Parts: sequence; structure tokens; C-alpha cells
Amino acid sequence: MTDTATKRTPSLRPTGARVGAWSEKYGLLVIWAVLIVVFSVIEGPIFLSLANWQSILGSQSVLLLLAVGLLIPMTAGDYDLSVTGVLGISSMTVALLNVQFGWPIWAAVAAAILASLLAGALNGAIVVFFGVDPFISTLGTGSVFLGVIYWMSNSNTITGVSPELSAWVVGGKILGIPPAFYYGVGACAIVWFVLKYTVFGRQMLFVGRNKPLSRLAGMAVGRLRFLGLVISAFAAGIAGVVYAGTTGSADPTSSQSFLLPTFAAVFLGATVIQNQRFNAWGTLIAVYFLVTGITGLQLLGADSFVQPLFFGGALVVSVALSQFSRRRDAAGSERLGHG
Amino acid sequence: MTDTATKRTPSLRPTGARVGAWSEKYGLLVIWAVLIVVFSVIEGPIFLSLANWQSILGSQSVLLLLAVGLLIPMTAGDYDLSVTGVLGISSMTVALLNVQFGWPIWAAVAAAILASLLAGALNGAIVVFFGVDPFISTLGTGSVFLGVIYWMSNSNTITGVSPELSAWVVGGKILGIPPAFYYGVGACAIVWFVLKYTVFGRQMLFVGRNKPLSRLAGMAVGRLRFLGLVISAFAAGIAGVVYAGTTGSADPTSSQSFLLPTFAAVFLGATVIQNQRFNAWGTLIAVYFLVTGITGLQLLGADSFVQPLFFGGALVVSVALSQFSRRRDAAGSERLGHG
Amino acid sequence: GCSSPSHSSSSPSASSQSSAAGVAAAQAALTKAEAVPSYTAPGPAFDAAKAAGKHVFYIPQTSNVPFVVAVQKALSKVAATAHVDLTVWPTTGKSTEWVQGIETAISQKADAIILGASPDALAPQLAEAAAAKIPVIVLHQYDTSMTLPANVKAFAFAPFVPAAKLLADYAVASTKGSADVLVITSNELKPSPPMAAAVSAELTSTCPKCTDTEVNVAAADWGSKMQSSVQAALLRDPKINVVIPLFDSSSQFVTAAITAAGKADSVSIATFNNTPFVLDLMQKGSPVKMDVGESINWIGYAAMDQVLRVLSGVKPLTNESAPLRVFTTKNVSVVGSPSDNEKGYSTSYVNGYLKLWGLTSK
Amino acid sequence: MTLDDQQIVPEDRQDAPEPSMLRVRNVSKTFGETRVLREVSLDIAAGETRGLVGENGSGKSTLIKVLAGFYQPDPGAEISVRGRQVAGSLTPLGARDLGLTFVHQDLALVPSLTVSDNMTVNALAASRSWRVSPKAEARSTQKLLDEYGLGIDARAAVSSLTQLERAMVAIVRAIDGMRESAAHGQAGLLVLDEPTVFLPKADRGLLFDLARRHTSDGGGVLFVSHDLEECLEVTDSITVLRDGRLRGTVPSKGTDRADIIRLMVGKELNLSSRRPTPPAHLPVVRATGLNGTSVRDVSLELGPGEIVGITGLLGSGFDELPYLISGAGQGATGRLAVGEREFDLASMRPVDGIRAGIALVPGDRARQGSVASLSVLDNLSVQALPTARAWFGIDWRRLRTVGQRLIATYDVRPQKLDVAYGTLSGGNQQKVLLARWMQTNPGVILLHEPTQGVDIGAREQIFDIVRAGADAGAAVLCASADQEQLSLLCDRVLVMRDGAIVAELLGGDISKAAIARESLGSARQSVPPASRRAATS
Ligand SMILES: Nc1ncnc2c1ncn2[C@@H]1O[C@H](COP(=O)(O)OP(=O)(O)OP(=O)(O)O)[C@@H](O)[C@H]1O
Ligand SMILES: Nc1ncnc2c1ncn2[C@@H]1O[C@H](COP(=O)(O)OP(=O)(O)OP(=O)(O)O)[C@@H](O)[C@H]1O
Ligand SMILES: [Mg+2]
Ligand SMILES: [Mg+2]
Repeated sequence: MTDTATKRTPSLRPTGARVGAWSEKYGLLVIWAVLIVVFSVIEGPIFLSLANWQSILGSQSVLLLLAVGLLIPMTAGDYDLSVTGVLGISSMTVALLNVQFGWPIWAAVAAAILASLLAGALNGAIVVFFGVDPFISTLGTGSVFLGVIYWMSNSNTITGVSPELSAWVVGGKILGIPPAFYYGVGACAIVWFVLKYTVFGRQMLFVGRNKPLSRLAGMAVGRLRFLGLVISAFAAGIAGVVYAGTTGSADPTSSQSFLLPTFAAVFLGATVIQNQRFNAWGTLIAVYFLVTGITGLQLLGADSFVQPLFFGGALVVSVALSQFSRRRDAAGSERLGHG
Repeated sequence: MTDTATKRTPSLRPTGARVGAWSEKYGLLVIWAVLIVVFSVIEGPIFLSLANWQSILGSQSVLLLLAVGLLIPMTAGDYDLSVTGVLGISSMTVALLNVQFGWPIWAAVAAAILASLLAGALNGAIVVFFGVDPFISTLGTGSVFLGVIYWMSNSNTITGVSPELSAWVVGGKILGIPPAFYYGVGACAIVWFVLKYTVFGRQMLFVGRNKPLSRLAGMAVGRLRFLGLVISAFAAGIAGVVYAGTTGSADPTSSQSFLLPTFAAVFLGATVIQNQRFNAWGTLIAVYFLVTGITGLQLLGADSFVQPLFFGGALVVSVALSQFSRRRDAAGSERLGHG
Repeated sequence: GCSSPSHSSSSPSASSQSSAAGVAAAQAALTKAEAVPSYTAPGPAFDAAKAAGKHVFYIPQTSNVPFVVAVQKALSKVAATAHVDLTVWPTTGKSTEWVQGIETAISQKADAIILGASPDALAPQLAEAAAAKIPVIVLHQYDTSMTLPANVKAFAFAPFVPAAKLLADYAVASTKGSADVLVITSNELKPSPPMAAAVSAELTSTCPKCTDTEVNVAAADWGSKMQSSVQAALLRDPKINVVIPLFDSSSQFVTAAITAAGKADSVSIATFNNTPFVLDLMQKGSPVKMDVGESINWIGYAAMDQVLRVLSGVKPLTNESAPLRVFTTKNVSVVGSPSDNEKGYSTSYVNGYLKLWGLTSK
Repeated sequence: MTLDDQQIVPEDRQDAPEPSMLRVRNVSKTFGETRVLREVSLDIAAGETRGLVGENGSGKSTLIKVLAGFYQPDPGAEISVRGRQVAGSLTPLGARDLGLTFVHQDLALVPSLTVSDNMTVNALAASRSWRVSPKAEARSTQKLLDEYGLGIDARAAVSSLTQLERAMVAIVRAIDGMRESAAHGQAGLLVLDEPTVFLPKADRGLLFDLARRHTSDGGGVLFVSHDLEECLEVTDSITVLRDGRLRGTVPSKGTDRADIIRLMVGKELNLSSRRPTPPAHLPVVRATGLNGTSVRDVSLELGPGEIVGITGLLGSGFDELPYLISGAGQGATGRLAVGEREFDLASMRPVDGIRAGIALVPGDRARQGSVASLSVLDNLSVQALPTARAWFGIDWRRLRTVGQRLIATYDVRPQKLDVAYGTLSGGNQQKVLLARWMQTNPGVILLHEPTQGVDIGAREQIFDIVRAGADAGAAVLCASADQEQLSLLCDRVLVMRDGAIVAELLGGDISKAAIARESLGSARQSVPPASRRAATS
């Protein structure tokens, strides 16, 4: 049978398929490159300047950390809509303990991470013990976390977080780029390694694709999903610390604004490198692709309404393109996503 | 085999199961009733007053219309995250054309509905022709619509929508409840009928559960999904008109705040009446259950952080309970699928 | 009262002279506003005893901001003194909640409604309240220069435009007439467009060489977009030396952007609202160098003045507002640590208002 | 019960001298209110191949999933392997540790992942290391696949494989896992739940060789199949389940099919013989120049009342034909005439086929045929909806009446419309699926493996349904690798090789042997389509 299959393959097919597979893997990189060229032509030196790239690379660590952490439960098929709530809890904990209670910064950071882990454990427990779909349970806990943030902070913005933290996050630049960028890249590397080269990551992948099968294969499905949600909360906790360090403060509401960009980055990232699979480097590329476009527009002085237009348009177009190339050579089976 | 099974059933068993099935269907109604009793005891006559109930019932039409429209694509398995974007476009179109361009209100409303249908058609086209997962494509178009709203309105709030519209929406009360409430209930009835008693509704259900089957059974899967997204946009368009009528104005940002409550209502609604199935009356109950709790808290003058706590907590707890009763009588419904 | 004399820079030779004059005028306005504001009776005295026993409903824009909590405290205090029954309807910033609040107030036959939420989004409900003969007093959303909504009985005004002028004055004065200003607007907020216009107009009139650019960042996006927007703007125009976020609750993001761009020493921030955490920032040393705003407690008293007038059947005032005070690094220490902007005001207004209402003896 | 119980070898062999390979006592399993297994006890000796048979829904898969640790049995069960008593509850990992290896009925593969990913799934949970190495896995998987001469690319996605290749992957995975456990000391028990449904007879030899090698190493095999002849052939003894109860165990030698059927069904079963060949008429379906992914330039004709079988080896393309003719083939070309209507396959959609009176009963029930989470009534109603309109809504009362009549006619058990389709056993699922289509009175019935995994009693009922359809004038095309089924059901059998029809067997010429010969291709010339039809008339 394989013989016949090989026999029947027209000689042109492999090349075509290879181009398809390549564009599927690196299509977004190409679009990114085109974008850079276009902006360079329009704006010249400013866009290409070191300072601009430092600003592009340095400004999205919080988003990157959030998105990369979210990859883990998403791989196991679990949406976590509460990551931004955890982000808020973490940054608020740091600010509150450090500023109002006078804790040393390391203790405040440790407490923030601990609080995030607890929040993740709550998510995990609801999903695993009560069997509630994570999309809805984390929608609920996200709201609960928001309530907790209001309660903690008394709805106040808290400023004056120890400059030590800011030094660790945005001070001491390497190649002119703040440390936070390297934390984000480091997190990407870890998540990439975990998903690709560890038993845990592989198990998460199977859990995400077929739960009964995973159970049958002896995986502790509940524990894995629990862990996945704890890990995304942990990453959101770190993102919260970075956020507090970046702004030297914490406010009760702004963390919510990261929710849609985070999901956009995760989904868009799943169209690069390993198409149809959530992956860390793809997510990194997606984040910086989007921010490149937006920064370019900002440098152009484009009206502010252009930003959401670009953001949404870029998302739809690049996913559509990757989908398109995939369709061409494979009769699509199942795909990413829910239920 | 059936005989023996019936023979062996202990007499108590069916009752237990019936209680389970009952609590599964009406559990949320019971929780709602408990909530009402609790608030009545605490707050006495104010909470129970006719006026309070008129206000509770009258206040959530926009949310209800959004959620009920969303049911249709959700039944077909398609998340539509752009409904709030369409809501904004619709209300902004009404306000802009009526106030700034001086169109008569009926023409402005017609244009708003048309704009919403176009937005829905865009969503549908992206999903059907490019095969992009609706979760991600509507995330993108939602952002695009937001950009359009900013562009249309120049980021300004537009006031002074013709009182005629308000009269149709919140004037001329019937039983002391504004017309908007009856529109919401009417939409529920229509969606309920469509999902249960029309070929279209049944086809949507099958498309949502099994696309290959639907295709083989002769359904035009693409067209159905397209229609589903157009319908949710249509409902969002009507909701936008109601929103403009309720507030007599349109602003560029507030529509976004409906996104999470809409999804919460839809998912919570799927735990009532017909468990595990998106359904209109369940959604109606979910909406008014949540608003009852929040209104009760507002009447109590509870601290504002209690609201998100209640919202999230109620969501998680009621879904967990319904899940729990379902679990008790059916041993986990997952089975080894082929995908 | 900080309107500077208008002038024209018709001839180039006059321009440097007029520029120096502009700087001086700006500095003068600023210096005046840095002083502790004094209380002057906003209008004729009246007997607030007639308001006793009446029921007032307060609907804030969103209860999740400290401003609202503080205003609420002031309102409650005055209400208790005047024996007015105050009900607070907590909200989370959604228009449906405001609608429901007004419906509830109408159904409970309140004697007045204090509206912290936007009347723009409530025109039909205001009409309904008017039909039910319930007076509505709008709190801190309009400048006297703005077009006012219908069906509102009285306003407690907010001096948005004078504050904006002071922001521009600061930019002019601090740069000695060579300000390159970045104004960060949030145009979906009602006061933002008139304030931005006022900044621009004041710059044009006092400082011909000054330039300004605007960047609009919606309040909902402050956390995720403000920093990169400001960084991009600084890159695009490296000469920017003053950033004016119109609302100081976004200062921490602007500060972060300026720091990230390595311009903490050359770019200063001037902003509006006197939110305590921003005064904290200023005290601890940050690019925030100027913040203008009002005493929240005073706003509460001003609002209550209008409420009591309405309840007592006295004609409400047309220019009721709390005065502005400018804090700069020079005088910010008066607010103490942690910052409490109420400390920047003499409390003479409390007794002043009580006397105005005839409530001192009780 | 008129059963001759003496025949049954007593299962309770407590006094067995050495610990048996597998010893199961008193296993019961209850789902909600239905008791699916009742006090089942079972012993399998080392070196034994045991068959497990029973009607659909008799509890075979459930028993196996209990052994796999997927379901927890009701309290009171005892399971031991090689004398090692399972303490507490059996988990999937525990089962594997004890040396139990499974090929589950649904194969347990993730289509979107690669063959090599799927190969490692069982090793993952037990892995002692914390890391995986995709490259090495792909290499060793490729080596393994090559060892069995399967010619499957280890890096290909499972979704790109045929059903048959998928089955081979699942089997190779099990065998590899078994070797692994053998390497740890002793050969364990290999459990095969209907592994052969996807395999044509010719390819089953490989599997049985492997099983035999395993038993000769001292391992045991538990083999579930509905193919009783095959079961008798390859097993040492056969255990029969009925309604979740053990009916007994019989030695395979000296037992015949009829005995087992009696144990399974509890009564004699009249196996029908072939029906008379219908008289020839003008064809209902005329397909010319069909091309699909593995079909090349095939032409065929189907007459009214005729049941035509189409078969071949793995990859010969026979299983694609029903889909092509129904208009469901993607990227297909060719021309199709159904009655008066003419279609160009490139533009034909399934709905066109349905309008022309074509019914397609797909082979993959779960993925293409049904919605497990909806009720039987819902599943039945799919095709009837447009006809059941009253005023302007669906007339559910009428649908219900019709549905009740259908499940009674087709003997769907349990005879309830409101149970979830997914809880029916495979045979009953298939009957519902057929009922759904037959109620539309189709003029053309296309079947793909209509009795795959269906028990012998249900199979007869399905045959009857199909024959009734043909007698009512429908043209039937049945694509199947089950040669026995074809020989019983069909009036004419077409055999495909390399995407083309190479032989046609008629009436008395149809036999398992003849089909096998043609499938393997003993150098017969391909018959031009024109002459074929002529031969029929
Ligand atoms: N999870 C479940 N919940 C409820 N009922 C179930 C469940 N799993 C199986 N059943 C029921 O248990 C019975 C036995 O199923 P089982 O899978 O063991 O049958 P089987 O002998 O394997 O049948 P087949 O020959 O069709 O494979 C069936 O009636 C089935 O409907
Ligand atoms: N978790 C479950 N919930 C409900 N029903 C189930 C569940 N697991 C299995 N079943 C049903 O029990 C029946 C038997 O299960 P199984 O998966 O073994 O199929 P089967 O009966 O063996 O199929 P076949 O007839 O092909 O042999 C099937 O009809 C299946 O749908
Ligand atoms: Mg089975
Ligand atoms: Mg079976």
C-alpha cells in the first residue's frame, strides 16, 4: 500500500508540499520581515534605531510571560481566563506588602508568587475536583480575583515599590535591553524545552488531545491539568512581579487589559514553527510581530484607532494565511481548540 | 438484557436519580430562590418591592439580547468574541447618524442593523472561507470593530439620541417594566423556538457536535456556521440599538464590559433546563440570577469589591453544583473518541 | 482665575518679548495656584434645616476608585449633620448599573439624586427623574465652559479647563518658554477633549515657540498600551520635554516609559487630579513634577451645598466648585507621607459651609 | 433457558497447581443503574490464548477496561496476575506493571499527532526519566515499523493513515510494549479487543503469528472478536459472556460455531443463506471515470434491487468508493448518473446525493455517523427533520412516534428513544444508523463496513435490513474487507487492486476463497467495465 502511495505521488508534489510546509512554519516571520521593511522605508532611521528596538523588545515582557505560561494549560486543552486576575493579585501583593507593610522586597515577591500559586491551585481544584470546564471556572475565578484585588488594595493604586525590584526588572540593561526581556525569553526557552523534551510536556499534549486515551495510558490526567493551571498562575505571578517592577507600582484594574492580547499571542503563536500546536517560540514571535506593527504605527503618529485595527487585522490575516497553506497540502483533520 | 436491568433496580434508585435529574434541571432556580429569600430577610420590603423587581427585570435587556444571540453560534460550536464589538458599532451608528448626521431615528436604526449584519457576515466569511477558528478570528475582528468604533466616533461619547428611540426602549412601561425587557424575553422565546423546533436549529446542534456527520447528512455546514455568526451579530445589533435607546447616547468603550458577563450567562445558562446544552430560557435565568444577587448587594450598600466576588463565586459554585449532580448519576460521559 | 491676558505675536521682533511675557504670566498663574486656597462663600446663605429628613440617592460612576470613596465619606458626613438620609448605590462602572440606580431612586421616591455617573449615558432616565420631579445634582463632571446636559437641576462643577491651563503654564514656565509637550488624552472620558484643547490654547497664547502633540490612550488600555505609546512618542520626537497625562492615575505608566527611554532627567510630567499616590511619586522623586487638583472633601462639601440648596427650595448656584491647588516639588511636602492631599488645604471651608447652611449651632 | 450447561468447563479452578497468568474473581461493574458485568470470574493460564465472545453490549470491552484500570470494578472484585494479587484498585499504570498490554477497541490513537508520538504514549506515564527525545523516538519507531515491513513513516500524522494502517500502529505499539515487559522478566498478558475488524483476512496472519510467539514465550493472550470462526481457529479456549454474566468457557477444539452462538445468544440462530439473485434491470447508478485519493478511473453500475460488494486489500481504494459516489469525496473527479440525474463529482456535494436518493452509512460511526452525546431520537431525526414539519415548527410528536416504530422494527436495544446514543453497544448503534437512513426510502444505499464490530445476532438483523432495502428496489453497494460478510450478503462482488477494479464475482462464484484470491491478485486480467455489466445481464 505504501508502495502504491509512493508510486502515485507526482514528482511535483513534494516541492509544493515543502513550500507549503515552510510557509506554514515561517510564514509569520516573513510577514514580520515585510512589516519591518515597510516601516523602515516609511520611517527610516527612527524605526531602525537601536533605541526603537530596545523599546520594542523591552516593553512586552509582561505579555510574553503571561502568554508563555498560558501555553501549558492550553496545551492540555484548558483555557485559563484568570491569568490576568493572577497578574493583578501578584503585583498588588508585591506593592502592598513592600510599601504598606514594609516587608523587604524579596519577601514581598515570595509572598506574591505564593499567592499566585494558591490562585492556580484554586483553579486546578475547581477543574479537577468539580469537573467544571476551565473556560467557565476561570471566567469565574478571574472575577473573584478581581474582587480580591479591590479588597486588598481598597481600590487604591499603590506606588513606591522598592527601586531594588525595578533595578532587577528594568535596570542594569544588557545590550541596552532591560533584564525583563531576558526573563521572557528565558521563560520561552523553558516552556519550549518542557513541551518538547520532557515527559510532562508530552503528557500535557496527549491530555489536551484526548483525555480518556491519556487516562487509559496511565497518565494522571487530573493531576496534570491541575499542574497546568498552577503553572500558568505561577507564570502570571512572575509577570505580576515584573509588572510591579516595571511601573514601580500596582493598580487594581489595569491588569485586565492584558487578557485579549495574551490569548491573541498564544493563538497566533500556534500558527508558527509548529503549526497547529501551541508553542513557545511561536508565541514569542507573535508577541513581537504585533508590537512591531503597533510601534511602527505609533512612530508614524497614526491615529489611535489604527492600533486596534492593525492588531485585529494582523491576527486574522496571519492566521488565515497559515490556515490556508495548511489546507492546501493536508486534508485538515482536527485542530486546536475546545471541547 | 433490558428486562434484567429493570428487574434489578432497587426501588429507591429511581427516586435518587430523579432528584439528580431534577436538581440538574432546576438547581439554579433553587439557588436563585434561596438568594431571594436571604435578601428578603436581610433587607425586607425594599428588596421584595414591586419597584425593585421592575428595576431588576428592566435593567439587563442588553446583556440578555447579547447572550441569547450568542447561543446560536455557540450551539454550532463557534465562539463569537466580537459580539460586544458589534454592540458598540451598532449603538455608535445609531447615535452618529441620528445626532451628527441628522438622520431620522428609524433610518439610523436600520443602518445600525445593516452594519451589524455586515460585521457578522465578515466574521462568517473569515470562518467559512479561510477556515480560521472562530475563537481567534472573532478575537481579531472584535479588535477591528473596536478600531472602527474609535474611528467613527473620534473616541468621543455622542449624546442626544432622539428620545423617540428611548420611548421605544425604556418608555411606555408595561406592568411597570420597560419594553426592552419584553424584547429580551421575546428574543429568548424566538431562540428557544428556533433551537428546538426548526430544522435550522437542529442542524446547528448537529454541526456543533459533529461536523463530519453534518456534512455527510447533507447539511451545508459552512452556510450554517456563517448564518450562526450573522445571527449573533444581528442580535448584538439589536442590543446596540437598545443600548443607545437606554442611555440616549453611545460611547466608544463601555460595550466591551459586556463580554465576560455575556459568556458567563451563556455558560451558566447551559446548566439549567437542558443541562449541557446551550438554551435560551436557561440563559434568561442565569442573567436574572446574577443580577438579583448584585442588586441585592447594591441595596445592602455592600462594599464594591463584593460584586465581582459574588459574580465569580456564584458562577463557579452553580456550575460546580450542576456538574456534580450530573456526575452522580452518570459515570463520566467521556469516552474514547477517535480524535 | 488664571486666564492670562491674550496677546498676539504679530511681529517677529515682538515674539521673543512676548515669549518672555508669556513665561512670566505662566509662572505667575502657577505661583498663585501653589498657595493654599482660601474659602469664600460660593453664594448666599440659606437655612438647610428644611432639608432635614429628606432622602438623597448617590450614584457614583464606579465605586472602585478611591476618589468616589472619599467623596462618599464627605457626603455622608454632611448628610448626617444636616439630617439628610443618604443612600449609596455602589456600581462597577457599567451603565446598566447606573440606569438601575436611577430607576431604584425613582421607585423609592428619593427627594434628590446625586449623580457621579455620566449624565450623557442617562438622558432617558434623567428625563424620567425630571418627570417624577426628582432633582438631579451632577457631581464633578462638567466645567462651567462645557455644554450642560438637560434635566439636571444643579451642578457641582469641576475646574477642568483652569486645571488644563495650569498644566500648560507649568510646561511653559518650567522650560522657560521652550516646551515640547506630549499630551496624553483619553478622549472617551468627557473632560478629556476640552482639557486637551485648553492646554493647546494656553500654549499657543503664552508661548509661541512651544509645540504640542497628542496621543490618545483609552483608560482601559493604560496598563497594556500607555508605556509603549509614550516610548514611541519620545522616540519620534526626541525634543519632548514635558509630558502631560490629563489624568494622573496613569502617571505610573508614563513614568515607566520615561525611565525606560532613559529620559528621567530631561522629561518632566505635569498632571491633574492630586491623587495621593501621584503625590507620593512626586515626593519620592520621579519625573512627576507637578500635579494640580482639588480637595476631595471640599468637592463633597460643594456638592452638598448644591444638594441642600435644592432640597431647601433655594435656587442652586451656577458656579459651585472646589478650588484648585497646584503641587510641585517645592510645596508637595505639606501633604505628608503617605500623601494625603486634604492636608494641603486649610479646613476653613468646613466651618464656612456650615455657617452658610445655618448648621453651626447644632 | 434450554441451554445444555454440561458442556461448560467449570471456570472456578481454585485448586490449580501453579498460579495462573490471570485470575479474576467476582468482577461486577455498574454504570449508574445498569449493571454491565455481574460477578465474572476468569482464569487464563500461561501459554494460553483465550477468546472472549458475546453479543454487542455483553460487557467484553467493559471487562477489558476494568483489567486496564480504566474502570474501577464494584467492590468485592479480586484480580491477580501470576499470583500477584492486586492490592487496592487497579490503575492503568499498575496494570501495565503487572504485564498487561492492551489493544483497545477504538485503538487509542491521537490522529493529529505523529505515529512516533502515538507510539510513545503508553511509555510516557511509566517513564522513569523526566525527559523525552523526539528524534530518538522517531528513529526507533521507524525501525520498529520497518521491522514489521509496514512502510509507514514514523513522522507522518496518524490522520494521514488509513484505518488499516492505524490498526497496525496500535498493534505494533502493543507488541512493543509487551516486549518491553518481557524484557523485565516474564511475558505478560496481551489483550486484544476486536483488533481485526480493520484488517483484511490476509493481514491477520501477522497478528496471530505475533500472538503465537508471545504465548510460546509463556505469555497469555485474551482475544475479543465477533468473527467466531477466526476465534475458534486461533484460540485454545473461548469464554462466552451474555448480559454481563459468564456463560462458560469451552475448549476451541471440538466446539463449533453453533455451540458458541447458542451460549452467546441463548437460543438457536437461523443464519440465513444467500438470497436469490434479483433479475437484471436498467442500472440505477452509473459511475464513470471516478478518481479519488486512492481510486483511479473506476467505472461501475448498480442495478435496482442488487447488492453489490466491493472489496480488496489495504489501500486498494475499495473503501473510498461509497464516499465518492455519495459526493463526499474531496478533490474527486468523475461522472455519476443516478436515475435521471447527472453529477460531476468535482462539484457534487453530499446534499446533492441525498436529494438524488443516496444514503451513505459511513464506517466510522463515532466520527462520521453519530453524535454520542445526543439521544437516540436526536440521532434518528437527523435525516427526517425536513419531512416532519407541522405549521412552522418541527413536529416532535410525530418524530417520536416514527422513532418508536423504527427502533421496534430494527430491534434496537434498549428500546428507548431518550437514552444517549453513546451508551448503546456497537451493534445497536449501527442499527440506529441504518434505521435513520432507511426511513428515507433511499434508492441507493452505500455501506462501509456495515457490520464492523457487530455481533453475530445483530449482524443477521443488519443483513435483513439491507436485504429488505434491496427488495424494496434500492441499489446497494457494500464496501467491506469482511469476505464472509460479502459472500453471505452480496449478489455480485467487485474486487479492487491498486485503485482499479480487477475482478468481478457473480452469484455462485462468490466465496471467501475466491475473494481472497482476487484481492491478492493471482494474475488475472482486469475486466473492462462494459463487459462486466454485460456479464451480469
Ligand atoms: N460508561 C458507560 N456508561 C453506561 N453504560 C455503559 C458504559 N460503558 C458501557 N456501557 C454499557 O455496558 C454494556 C456493555 O458494554 P461493553 O462495551 O462491555 O460491551 P461489549 O461486550 O464490548 O460489546 P461489543 O461487542 O459491542 O463490543 C453496554 O450495554 C453498554 O451500553
Ligand atoms: N463512558 C461511556 N459512557 C457511555 N457509554 C459508553 C461509554 N463507554 C462506552 N460506552 C458505550 O458502551 C458500548 C460498548 O462500549 P464499547 O466502546 O466497547 O463499544 P462496543 O459495544 O464494544 O462496540 P462494538 O459493537 O463495535 O464492539 C458502546 O456502545 C459505547 O458507546
Ligand atoms: Mg466492545
Ligand atoms: Mg465491540
